[in-house]
Amino acid sequence: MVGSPVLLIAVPLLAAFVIPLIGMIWKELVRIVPGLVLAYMLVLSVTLLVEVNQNGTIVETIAGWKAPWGINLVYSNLTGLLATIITTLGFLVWMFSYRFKRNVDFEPAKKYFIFLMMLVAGATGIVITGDIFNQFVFIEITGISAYALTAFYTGRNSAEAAFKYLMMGSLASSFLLIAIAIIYSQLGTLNMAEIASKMHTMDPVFKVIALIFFITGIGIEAEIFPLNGWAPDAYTEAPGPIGAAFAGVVVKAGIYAVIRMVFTLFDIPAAHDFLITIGLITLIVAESTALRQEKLKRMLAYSSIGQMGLVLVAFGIGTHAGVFAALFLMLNHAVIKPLLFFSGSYLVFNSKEKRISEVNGLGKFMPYTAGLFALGSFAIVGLPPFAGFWSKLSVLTAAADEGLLLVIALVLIVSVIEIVYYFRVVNRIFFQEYNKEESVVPHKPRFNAIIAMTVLAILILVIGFYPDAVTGMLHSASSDLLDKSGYIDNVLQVGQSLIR
Amino acid sequence: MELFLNILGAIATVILAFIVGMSYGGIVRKITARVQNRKGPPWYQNFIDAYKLYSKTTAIHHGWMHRMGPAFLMVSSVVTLMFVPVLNNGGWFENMNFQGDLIFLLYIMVFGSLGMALGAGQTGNPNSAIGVTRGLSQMVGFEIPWVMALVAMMIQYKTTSITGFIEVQQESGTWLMFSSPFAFIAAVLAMLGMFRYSPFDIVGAPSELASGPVSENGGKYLFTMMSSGSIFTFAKLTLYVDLFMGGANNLLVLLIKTFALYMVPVLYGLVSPRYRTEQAVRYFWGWPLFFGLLAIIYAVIF
Amino acid sequence: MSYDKDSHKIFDFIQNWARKHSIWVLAYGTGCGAIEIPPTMTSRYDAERLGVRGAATPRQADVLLITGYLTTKTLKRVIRVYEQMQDPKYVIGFGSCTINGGMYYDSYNTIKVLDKYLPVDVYINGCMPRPEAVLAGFAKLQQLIAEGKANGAQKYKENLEWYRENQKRISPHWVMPEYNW
Amino acid sequence: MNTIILIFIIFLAGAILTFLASNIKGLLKEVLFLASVIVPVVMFFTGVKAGDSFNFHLAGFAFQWEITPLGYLFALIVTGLGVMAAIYAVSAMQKTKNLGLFYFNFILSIMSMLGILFSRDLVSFFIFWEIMTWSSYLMVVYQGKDVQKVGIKYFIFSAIGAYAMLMAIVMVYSLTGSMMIDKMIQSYAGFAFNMQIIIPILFLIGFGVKSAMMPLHVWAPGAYSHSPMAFTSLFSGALSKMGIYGMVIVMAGMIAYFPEGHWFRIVIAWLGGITAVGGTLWAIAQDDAKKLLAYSSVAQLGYIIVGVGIGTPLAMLAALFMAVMHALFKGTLFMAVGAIEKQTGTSNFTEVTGLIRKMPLTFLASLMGIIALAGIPPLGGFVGKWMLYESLIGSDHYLLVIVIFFSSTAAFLYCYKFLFGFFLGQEEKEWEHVKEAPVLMVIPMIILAGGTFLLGTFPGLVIKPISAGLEQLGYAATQGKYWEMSMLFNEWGDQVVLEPILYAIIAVFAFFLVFLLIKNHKNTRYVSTKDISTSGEVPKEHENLTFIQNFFQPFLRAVEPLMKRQIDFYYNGFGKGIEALFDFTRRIYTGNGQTYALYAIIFVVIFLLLKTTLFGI
Repeated sequence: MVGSPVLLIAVPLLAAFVIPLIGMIWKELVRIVPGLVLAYMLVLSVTLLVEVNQNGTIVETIAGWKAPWGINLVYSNLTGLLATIITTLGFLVWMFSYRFKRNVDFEPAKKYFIFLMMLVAGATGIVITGDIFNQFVFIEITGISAYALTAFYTGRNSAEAAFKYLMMGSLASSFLLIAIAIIYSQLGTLNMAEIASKMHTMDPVFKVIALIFFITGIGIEAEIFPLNGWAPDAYTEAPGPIGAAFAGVVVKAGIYAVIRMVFTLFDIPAAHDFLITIGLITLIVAESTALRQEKLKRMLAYSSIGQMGLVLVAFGIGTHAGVFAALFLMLNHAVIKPLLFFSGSYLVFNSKEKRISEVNGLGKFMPYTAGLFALGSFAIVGLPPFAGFWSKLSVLTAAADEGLLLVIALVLIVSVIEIVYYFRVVNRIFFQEYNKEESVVPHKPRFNAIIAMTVLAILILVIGFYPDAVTGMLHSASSDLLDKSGYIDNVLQVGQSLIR
Repeated sequence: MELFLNILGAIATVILAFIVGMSYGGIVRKITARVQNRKGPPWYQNFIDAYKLYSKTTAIHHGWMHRMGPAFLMVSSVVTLMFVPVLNNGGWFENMNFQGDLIFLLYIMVFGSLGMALGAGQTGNPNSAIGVTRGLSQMVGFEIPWVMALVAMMIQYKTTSITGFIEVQQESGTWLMFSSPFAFIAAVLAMLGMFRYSPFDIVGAPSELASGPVSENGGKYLFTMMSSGSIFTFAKLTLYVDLFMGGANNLLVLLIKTFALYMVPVLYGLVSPRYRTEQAVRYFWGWPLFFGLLAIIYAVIF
Repeated sequence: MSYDKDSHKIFDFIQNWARKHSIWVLAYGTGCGAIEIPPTMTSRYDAERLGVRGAATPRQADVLLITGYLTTKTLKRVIRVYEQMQDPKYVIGFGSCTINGGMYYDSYNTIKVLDKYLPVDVYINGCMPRPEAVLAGFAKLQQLIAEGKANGAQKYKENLEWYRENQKRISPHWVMPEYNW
Repeated sequence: MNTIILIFIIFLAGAILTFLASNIKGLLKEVLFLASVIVPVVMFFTGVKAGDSFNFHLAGFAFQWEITPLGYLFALIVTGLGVMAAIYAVSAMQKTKNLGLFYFNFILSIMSMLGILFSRDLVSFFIFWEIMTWSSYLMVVYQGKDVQKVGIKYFIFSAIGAYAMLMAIVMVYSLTGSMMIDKMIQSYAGFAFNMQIIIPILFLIGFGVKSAMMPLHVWAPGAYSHSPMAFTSLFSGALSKMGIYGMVIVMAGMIAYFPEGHWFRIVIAWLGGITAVGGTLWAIAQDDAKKLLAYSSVAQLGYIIVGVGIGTPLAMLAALFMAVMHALFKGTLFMAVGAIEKQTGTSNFTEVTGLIRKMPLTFLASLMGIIALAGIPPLGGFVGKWMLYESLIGSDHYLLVIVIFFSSTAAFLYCYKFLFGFFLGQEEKEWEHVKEAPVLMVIPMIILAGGTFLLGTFPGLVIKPISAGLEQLGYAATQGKYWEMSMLFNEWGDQVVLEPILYAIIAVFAFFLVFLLIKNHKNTRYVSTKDISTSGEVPKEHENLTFIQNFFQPFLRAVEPLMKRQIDFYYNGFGKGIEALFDFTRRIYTGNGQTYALYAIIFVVIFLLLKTTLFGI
């Protein structure tokens, strides 16, 4: 027993407050301690996941208050998986950004790691909490740290991006609050399980209104079109590793919140079709927009949005295969997109404009980083034998099972667009002449960054060559999501089933 | 023994073809002269020319391909001849024809020109290359109606062998030029290009290309080409006679038929100026093509 | 002809007979005499009945017909053409200009005596010689061939140095391939 | 351990090791490269026989790798040409930068092609297909010229094809619940009618792209001419055959359903015919040897598609025979171009002429390749063409015969252009220093050219494996005596088919050659190409009299109406339109926070207004 799920939230939050203090002892500790914390979280989440796999869902009550009265944390196959993804990525982001820029001095580093801690804590909280208001709080924590991180490079553009993000985030909060208020006024409870069990008693009109406000609110975090206007700016202006964290951590948490609403809380079947529609629109708009981007990170951001659209489509299919595919996509996206952001941020490290045209011929100078970027591109467009292929194939087979041929066709057409813009970049990196003076040697990645990227690359290859390494986990996670009554039982009968 | 006889027959066929082809060439010169109100050379003038060319020294060559070019041409002619049954009743002059030899012939007939073209190419003479490109272009032109005619015949009579066609004609008693007239017209129009008389003499074109592909060849090379051309002429004429005019039971009939057929391109040429290459190519894709299509439609319907 | 040293007499006879009756002419037609060639070849006089016929390139030709005056500028070309012809080959000097310069006897840029530069087998006199004269010239050439006396090419080969010297005097910048057969 | 999986492991390990060793000086990487190509091939020939299989499960899909007779046939092409091209590549690619990438992709291409041929399930088929695509794509962009234009075009078309195929695959999966090819073929007859049409069409798009079928061929000229020639021989010779292989498999599935002469088959056959004509005409217009051969490949694949489309046993036989032949002669020709490019630095006809005496062996190989390509007897190309004509006439496709004949006659034009442009014509002082290509480059060419000769004389050598493959597809009508279907063979039986003709040709040829030589060999001497009849003028050293510019201009003028419309033009227009459209969608993201907030509000309002319609409440 390493610890309980609550530590996944408590430790990083604590660390966030402690970091300034220990910075007074030794400046380097500011960089080291977050790593230790994240490593601990990683170990903890993995251990718990293994345990959940063997013994079933862990429901943790805070301060002895049983559900539905108290706040509780649910660490199931699904939430555990997502939490593990989040902590893993958090750890890798830390490793990558340990002295990401050599000249970053003590003060920004302190801020950076404080907010990173809060970001990870918030995201983990969104995923494992069992209380709807609590989730709102965690969304706020995540959001605030994300705004701050967006504005990390103090400049006009960063500030603007952060402000947009903040504005949209506030909007999201208001909508969420309205939704929560509606639900509380109708059902008198904030516990997700209890809401789910009582949902059929709710007035349908209020139910739908609540759902719409929920989806709008969380959709802003989950980058649903057209609520994702903040995302490209934020991804572009935030530091590279933070872009990776957004793509791997924040969005995943947002998506989780959406599907928890749709699958567990609300019993509206039409919501699935809604997910497919909105997912497809997100996918098409984002990918077609990505095709016309001139900045590398912005392109990656739109690609990320598109991927999330695809995830929503897969969830919208609603079958076990669909959910499995969606989770697989999320997992792969969480592995691949950070790799792209990591390597991409080194490719455009020295350039001010971060334009795609500036990566010409960099493969000659930084073959390893560029190679990893190419690997990530190959993987994300779904070329076998890399990770992305299997998730794409799962999505397609899941859709085919339901006879959604139009969806398949659209997804495949969009994939072609995806190929175009990724391969444009890969071509430029490797097969075009370096167009700057030879004296301007690009910035070489540091050792820790290389390790972080290599880990991700290895994961891509492992999943690509042996997808069975993760499919078991994903299958149990998707059963977990679809098992609504099981969730309700687990949480509400916590006294009887599990003594914790 | 049988093999020996076959070889003997083959040699006899070649000699016959050589003599007939050369004589036809001489007669054509005579006829041309008469049409132009001249006396003209004697009918055996081509033999004299051939012998003179043979007796000339051939002191130079431009490399191996150049040397082998005429040989390629000769091979093509002789092999073509080998596959054309000269007389109906078989025997010595039937040689090597087999079921489906028409397609084979189509290809072997081009083989020589290509080999010759390679030889001409190695001389490095620009005129030769220009002549070759013209010849190949024109070939693409006339092969289309020619093949259409053949395909129409194949459809109509369900055989791809020349002897098959002869048998068909012997059984029915009518010449195929009457029972499938459109195919015959298409084939004859294609023949105009095949024999390269005016207006399709764009390959040699003495006044502009200095005789084109052969411009670097004199003496024995030219002799080989000349005799292979004669053999080829005879082979082609015999092929036409076999296909459309019921073949021939004896040599005399063969000579009459082939000569009559030969007069078509010759007389047409006498009254025509020369085409430009693209005009020549397009010519074959006009009326000849139309007749070829008619032939196929006719064959499919009947 | 006595080119082929190992050939027999009867063979020679046939060869010469064939050569006599098949004369392929390469007409060097920039002199004013070229105008007399068409009537010679076409229906009025019909040289083809004698076996005389035009050739397109020197490789195929037997006779080089120099029709009239030869300028110093074109001499080089004519020599080149002659040297490219295959044995047996003959040269016919056509018109007075090839004999002694004719009306151009005092011209600074024509050559006067063709025989100094090329071995002429038959001269056809006249300015211009009429087609009848041309035919007579061909008949003379045929006669010489039949007798084996039209051996200008051999003469050229034997006295090549002398011919070259004369030729180089006219064309000072002499860049020609060697003549060695 | 199963030999099949071992082959793949060795390929993969070899690829990675070669890639890692590429920076080490010395011959290590070459040795590794050759070993990792040759060892698995040897294992394939010694340790594997038709019928061996390897099964496993991955990611919920059943995988089955099995060696079928048809796969074995195509594997012969892939391995044979692969080894030759590998040997050639070692010599040809010397002193090239970034060799590791080249070797890596080369090995992966061969591996993936073998994988395609072994796959009996659609998932691994698709996986290997995609590996093949991206490894060949990396080869196309390898030299870094025009990567954005050519490379992206290749990959877009490949992706369109692959995804069309993927769509068909998942449709098959949803209909049958299985990814097995055999299952698909068995249950095909039970599909709904629209599925019976859509699925083959989608497959056809996928395979059509790889086999450069009109109108999906536009990537081919650029891709073939931009990849290193050492790879292009494999690219055009073997890789494009994978499309044919796939088509054959799909056709086999449809064979039970579509009767002969069904419109679907005729459409495919006509697409092949149009491909053949278009490819040929465009090949004639090219001035670059690589482009010429690329278009020629398109045309040749058109013939094969015609055969597959017709789908009678004889037509299939012809198509497969031509596939083998095409691998042989097109491999030879691309290698020859590579050799010339290596020795002279250019592959443009207008720049290099008169190499025949400098590179006689290359010329010999090219000559044989060209004769085989043109389909002139006695080399192997003729046998394939013959069978194709016979099958077309036999199945009443008369107009197709004309089309094919037109194309193959017009092919003489570019055949001649190829030989003339490089080898014949004036010998230039500029190319005086040119030497024959290195021996390692010449040997593969000669071997492949010899292959065309062998198959022309003894077509039975490949007709046996082909007929075995056809029997697997369900053409059991003639009890294994496939040669009896064609009139060409039944005269002489299966082994010695064209021998008498060949002997006759050789005899006559030899006779006249001897005649020409013995009579005057003493007196005949070589004169240079400057010594030609040019109206008495002596060409100067620097004067190039070769006629090569606008070589077939009169012909092209004659066929101008056919060539006026280029399909490329429409694709480019479509691409531009799409980009413009996307530029419009891009403007949705205005970059203005207020707009984004407005979007959110509108989003809510719309859904609140439409809640009844959307959610049914």
